[in-house]
Amino acid sequence: MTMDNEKAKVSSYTDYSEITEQDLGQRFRVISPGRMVAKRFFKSKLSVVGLAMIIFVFLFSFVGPLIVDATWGHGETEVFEVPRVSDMLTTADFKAPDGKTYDYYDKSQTTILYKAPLSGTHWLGTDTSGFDIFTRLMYGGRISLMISFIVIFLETVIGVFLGGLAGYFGKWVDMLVMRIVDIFACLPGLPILLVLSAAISSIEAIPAEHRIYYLMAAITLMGWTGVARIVRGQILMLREQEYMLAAETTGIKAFNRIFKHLVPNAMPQLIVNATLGLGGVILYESTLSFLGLGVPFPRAAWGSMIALADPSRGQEILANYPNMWVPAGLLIVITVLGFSFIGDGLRDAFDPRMKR
Amino acid sequence: MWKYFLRRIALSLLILLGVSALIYLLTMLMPADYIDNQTSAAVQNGSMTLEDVQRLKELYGLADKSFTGIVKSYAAWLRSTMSGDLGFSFLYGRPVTDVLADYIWISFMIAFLSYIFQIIIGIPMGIKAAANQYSGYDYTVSVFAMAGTALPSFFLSALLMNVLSIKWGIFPLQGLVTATKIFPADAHFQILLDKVWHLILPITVLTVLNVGGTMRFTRTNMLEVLNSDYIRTARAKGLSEQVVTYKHAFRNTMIPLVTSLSGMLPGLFGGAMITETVFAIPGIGYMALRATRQGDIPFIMGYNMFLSILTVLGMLISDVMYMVVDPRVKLS
Amino acid sequence: MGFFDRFKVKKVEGVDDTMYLTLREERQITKENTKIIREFERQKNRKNVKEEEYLTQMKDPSNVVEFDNLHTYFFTEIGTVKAVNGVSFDIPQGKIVGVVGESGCGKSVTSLSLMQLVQAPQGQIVDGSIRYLDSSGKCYDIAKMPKDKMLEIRGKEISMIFQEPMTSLNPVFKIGEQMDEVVLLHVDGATPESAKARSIEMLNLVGIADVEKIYNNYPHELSGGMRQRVMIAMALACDPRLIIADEPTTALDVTIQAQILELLQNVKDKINGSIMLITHDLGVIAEMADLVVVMYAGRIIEKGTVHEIFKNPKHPYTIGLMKSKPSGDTQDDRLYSIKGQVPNPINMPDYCYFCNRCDHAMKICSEEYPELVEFSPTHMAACHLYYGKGLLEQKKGKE
Amino acid sequence: MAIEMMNQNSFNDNILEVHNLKKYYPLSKISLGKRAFVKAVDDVSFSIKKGTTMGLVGESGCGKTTVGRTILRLHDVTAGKVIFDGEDLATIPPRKLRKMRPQMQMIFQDPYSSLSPRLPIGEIIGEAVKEHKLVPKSQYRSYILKVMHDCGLQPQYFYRYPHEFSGGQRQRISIARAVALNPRFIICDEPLSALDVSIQAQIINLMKDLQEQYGYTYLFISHDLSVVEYLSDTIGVMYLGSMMEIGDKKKVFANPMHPYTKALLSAVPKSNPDEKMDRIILEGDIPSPVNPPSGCKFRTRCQYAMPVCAEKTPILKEYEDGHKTACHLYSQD
Repeated sequence: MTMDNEKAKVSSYTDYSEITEQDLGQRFRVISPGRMVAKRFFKSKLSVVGLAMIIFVFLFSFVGPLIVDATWGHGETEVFEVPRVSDMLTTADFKAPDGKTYDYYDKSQTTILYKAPLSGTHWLGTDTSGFDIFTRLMYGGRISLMISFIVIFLETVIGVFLGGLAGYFGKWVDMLVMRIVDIFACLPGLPILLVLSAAISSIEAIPAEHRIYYLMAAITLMGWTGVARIVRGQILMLREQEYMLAAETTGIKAFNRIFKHLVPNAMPQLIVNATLGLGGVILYESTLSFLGLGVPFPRAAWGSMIALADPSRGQEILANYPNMWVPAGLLIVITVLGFSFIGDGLRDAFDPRMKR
Repeated sequence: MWKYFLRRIALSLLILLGVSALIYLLTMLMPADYIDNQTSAAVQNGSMTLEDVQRLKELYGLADKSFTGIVKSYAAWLRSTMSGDLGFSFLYGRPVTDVLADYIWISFMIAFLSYIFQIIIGIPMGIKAAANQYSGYDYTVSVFAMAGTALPSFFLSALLMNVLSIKWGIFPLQGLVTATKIFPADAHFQILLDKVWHLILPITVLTVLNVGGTMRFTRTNMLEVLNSDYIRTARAKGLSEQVVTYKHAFRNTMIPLVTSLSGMLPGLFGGAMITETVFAIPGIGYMALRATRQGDIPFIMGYNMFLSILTVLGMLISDVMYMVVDPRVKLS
Repeated sequence: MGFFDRFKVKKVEGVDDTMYLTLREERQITKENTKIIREFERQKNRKNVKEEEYLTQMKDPSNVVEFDNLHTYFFTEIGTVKAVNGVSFDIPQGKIVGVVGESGCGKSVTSLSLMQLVQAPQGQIVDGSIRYLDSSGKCYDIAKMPKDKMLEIRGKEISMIFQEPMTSLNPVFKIGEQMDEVVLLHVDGATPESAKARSIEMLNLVGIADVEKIYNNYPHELSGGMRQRVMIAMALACDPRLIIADEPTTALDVTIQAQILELLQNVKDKINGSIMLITHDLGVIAEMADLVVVMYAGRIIEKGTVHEIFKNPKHPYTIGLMKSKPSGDTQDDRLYSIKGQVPNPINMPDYCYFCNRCDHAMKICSEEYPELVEFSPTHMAACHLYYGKGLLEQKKGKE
Repeated sequence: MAIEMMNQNSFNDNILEVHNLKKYYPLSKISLGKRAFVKAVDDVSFSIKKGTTMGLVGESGCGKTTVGRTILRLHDVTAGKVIFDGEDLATIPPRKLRKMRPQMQMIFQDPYSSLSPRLPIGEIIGEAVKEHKLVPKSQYRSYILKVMHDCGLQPQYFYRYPHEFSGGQRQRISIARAVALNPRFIICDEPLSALDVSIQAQIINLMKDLQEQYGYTYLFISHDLSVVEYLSDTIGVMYLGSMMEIGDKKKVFANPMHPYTKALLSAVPKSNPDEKMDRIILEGDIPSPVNPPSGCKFRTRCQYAMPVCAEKTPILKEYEDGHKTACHLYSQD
């Protein structure tokens, strides 16, 4: 059926009940706002790169372990004792009886079970505890991604609820909620998190494997205020939009006004904010792990893998074993950067006004 | 005008009150025997008596967990905090305020220098990126800025240490002074030089981490300004692109910039916890992290209160600066 | 209907068709645009361009500006917008030329082209020339002029007043600073004192009462009408030969509009310059202009003296525009209305742009674009209705 | 007393009566002394007859938009009565108000922000029809299509989204949304100001056609005098929140009484180059509604201002049949 015929057919109707869905074009794809956003998103190279980075990290962290397990049978906390002979060189100064100072070298050989170099079965070698680094990177990614998504989800739920209350009811509710937001926003984030983590790990009633949930709760507690502010601002802004007024004049119920008009139009901001927030949570989590206050040993976390390089524990790993800590750091950077690229791309795609 | 200030200050005090209550509550989550465990060493070596420990518990609401007990001990704690007494650190064996006063300056030095670098590098880069939107320069700078904000501080520190300290040996690894060197007591300049040499890496790390934010902020605001009508007017007057960008546009971008940058100032006293720790610089952040690990409750609470005060102060300053910089804000 | 048909995007008449571009198509366009834009920018940014390159001769020395076949395009990601597509008209010395048209017809872009203020890099003058006769008798082609040379003309010889008085003044500088700046920039040997004296003189000229106070005020302290007066004073500061007023009263209330229009009239008499008045309001044009240019979709469809246009309009669009404005005299039951929509500026056809909205459309109208038909030495319209049979055949014969 | 008289009239054919409507906004800024208000609408009264159009003109900040929104209770009323269909909308409980909503509709100014970008056209128009169950489910779609046809929208637009349409078509969609509820009274808040001249005429005609077909009553708010003159039967002129002159359109235009109306009428540029009339150019700017002049609000710009104008607020009085004005130039007794 050609376009012209179709048009003629539709416009010749006088009885509108005879117009079919097909005539209206419903069975064709309609250019919905979502599609426009997707198009703009994929047009930007950076956002595509970001997406690729995040997909990579996801596959690496969630599919990777399955493959590694199937191929070599490596697990997260499996200890591999890879014996190898290594030269040990010791130097020292000593004062000889003749009064001169001599340098003293001693060469000996020892057998090391851990810190295996890169090999076919241990692509990135093993670490000081004999864990396979490559496998642990995957499990570390799982934890990081999981924590960040759950935390952002919780922050969004709390933020939307409280910000929504403030924005929708205004007056004293707004006053009260916003002061609470102010108070939480003034808490020093990292120090308080450290205190909380320390408290969590010192409370014996909390089993080690549950600590992570408390940790998530703690990070959420520090982060929800941003969402609440955004939601409140969005509601105040959208409420002035004429389509909200129109919904009111046409007598749409408050419930529908909120969920069909307000929420969908406030979503873009929330999605962008959440995407950008994911990276932030990953940084928080890895910092805590770095300080040994995050995911408890022997569970793998990117932060604690980097902590091996902490010079306060000796320079050996920092200097000689970059395979133990550099990949974890790179993965953090890739993940956080990926989320920033996607967030930025989404923001431009949702709101093309800023682009000229 | 004064009325506005008074209101603003009253609000800040209210927020601080809320923050203090919250910090107090969070500390109370700790188990009751926590202090016993943490102070056992101090008690054993005789630097604390059991009475001291009991007083500590009372002050921090760990002794009497009934509601009235908590309220009472909170009131007592608040009273002493307000009078400037942040408590007695059992880790450092001195009043918290003394410890803060001793170690704050080195932290401030590091933070302030990196803040200056952040401004002198970030702002011009942001302006240039905005003036050439979508150019190669813009993309490169933006990607690097984002990469900077994506780097965990400890990872960047480790990378720099690995290359610059260990491989090339240009900079010292950790600490504030070279332990192996002994300077004559009057060689102030050499001592200073030695310290500066130790501070270069931490300052670099902080600058790299923060410069991206400043740059992006400048760029976004500059873009907004460059799109406005008065910039077209300025061009229509026959002003050169230099004058348009650096006088007409930048003066407007200054408003949000000054507002946010001045708000950061008090925070500079707070110290950079992770960076100081990794480089073992005895700053306030380093001390605080040690205290946290050791469960030195008085120090932790004092430090957190101090940080909150700095944050509130920052908000106040940025509010005031906004009124100073933007001629449109005139309060009757 | 096949299974895959449902995934097709269906085009619907009356709906913006630039929406249907696929990602690949848009990428392709962007790629081509980048190439084109780079070439233009390279051309514009050359240093030390010889004066001969942009020196030219006026067709008629009594004109200040002659637009000759000007084409200004915008290379956007959804296609090339031919915002100004072959515009030719003259601005005589001491006259007010009104340019009228609906939004997106290219009237503003024409004026911005004259100032070299088209939003670069997307917007570029791709063809044609804008001849400008400066006060020393030299004639320049602004379309070819390098950027640095243009700075001497902007604000001094040609100045501009914009639509939005609320946002056209820089909010962080005092009125005085912004006014002095122009004088200091363009008047040789101007001192801060002489600049201030000049600014005050100008503020007096535009009828501002409390001059000293206004001089020290910030823009936000003034009302819209007041700011527009300041803009006018600023435009007058260097005795320009031409003032471009781009919708100067659109954002103002009617009573304030009356004040500003009267002021513009008075000012023109005092400075003996020309004014290019851009507006969509036929009433303003009738009141102010000597010559009128009617634009539609980037082209001139009719031009003439104000009497010719308002008493004897020729183009169906001009006629329709006048009839569709309700006035006290026309109390018919129904208002005349031009059917359809303003065309999408991308992918314009190569026949008459107005043809699908025109009541008199003929077959030829959808075949080729009409050239201007002369009714008098000043009055011309681009419409097939007025091609005598002979004219048309003559033209065919030539090809 | 005036109210009582009006109430008697309400038995006949007035669809809407507004009595002494006031809408003050408290200023959020802190100012010394007592709380300051923006008196957006300050004691405005008028009535509209069934099936007619009342035009409300005035310059920016005169409160004409606020009048419209307050009538529909989009904002709360500070004081006064809005009698629609025998009910006082100013005090009606929310539940009842929602039930009455379809009866009175509004067409908004900005065609871009008045349509939710995330709903297809059919849904935008039909949402409230569904919600109020105005037509049986089986006829819902054909009803919407008929409304769309009435408003000059093709059926194929049903599943399209607003971003695909131009300003004129969006305004048609906006009108269709109002019309679909089968209202009796429609407030048009500057529906033309964002449109091109050639599109304005189409919308004017559409509105006129719909009125003829369905007998709507319009309150047409605009700053464009020629459009108001063309469309309305009665006309009200507002200045700084107060009604300056109100009356039959022909009378107001033929014989404007208030100096402000006179100036307003003469300020409109005429599309006739020969007709260079003497126009009254008002001095100065519109004062701020936060701190309006005492007495007659127009006196600061009025060329006939007298001492009494600063002292007493003139009362809106009828001087000829159906033509009222508030000015001290005319006898106030």
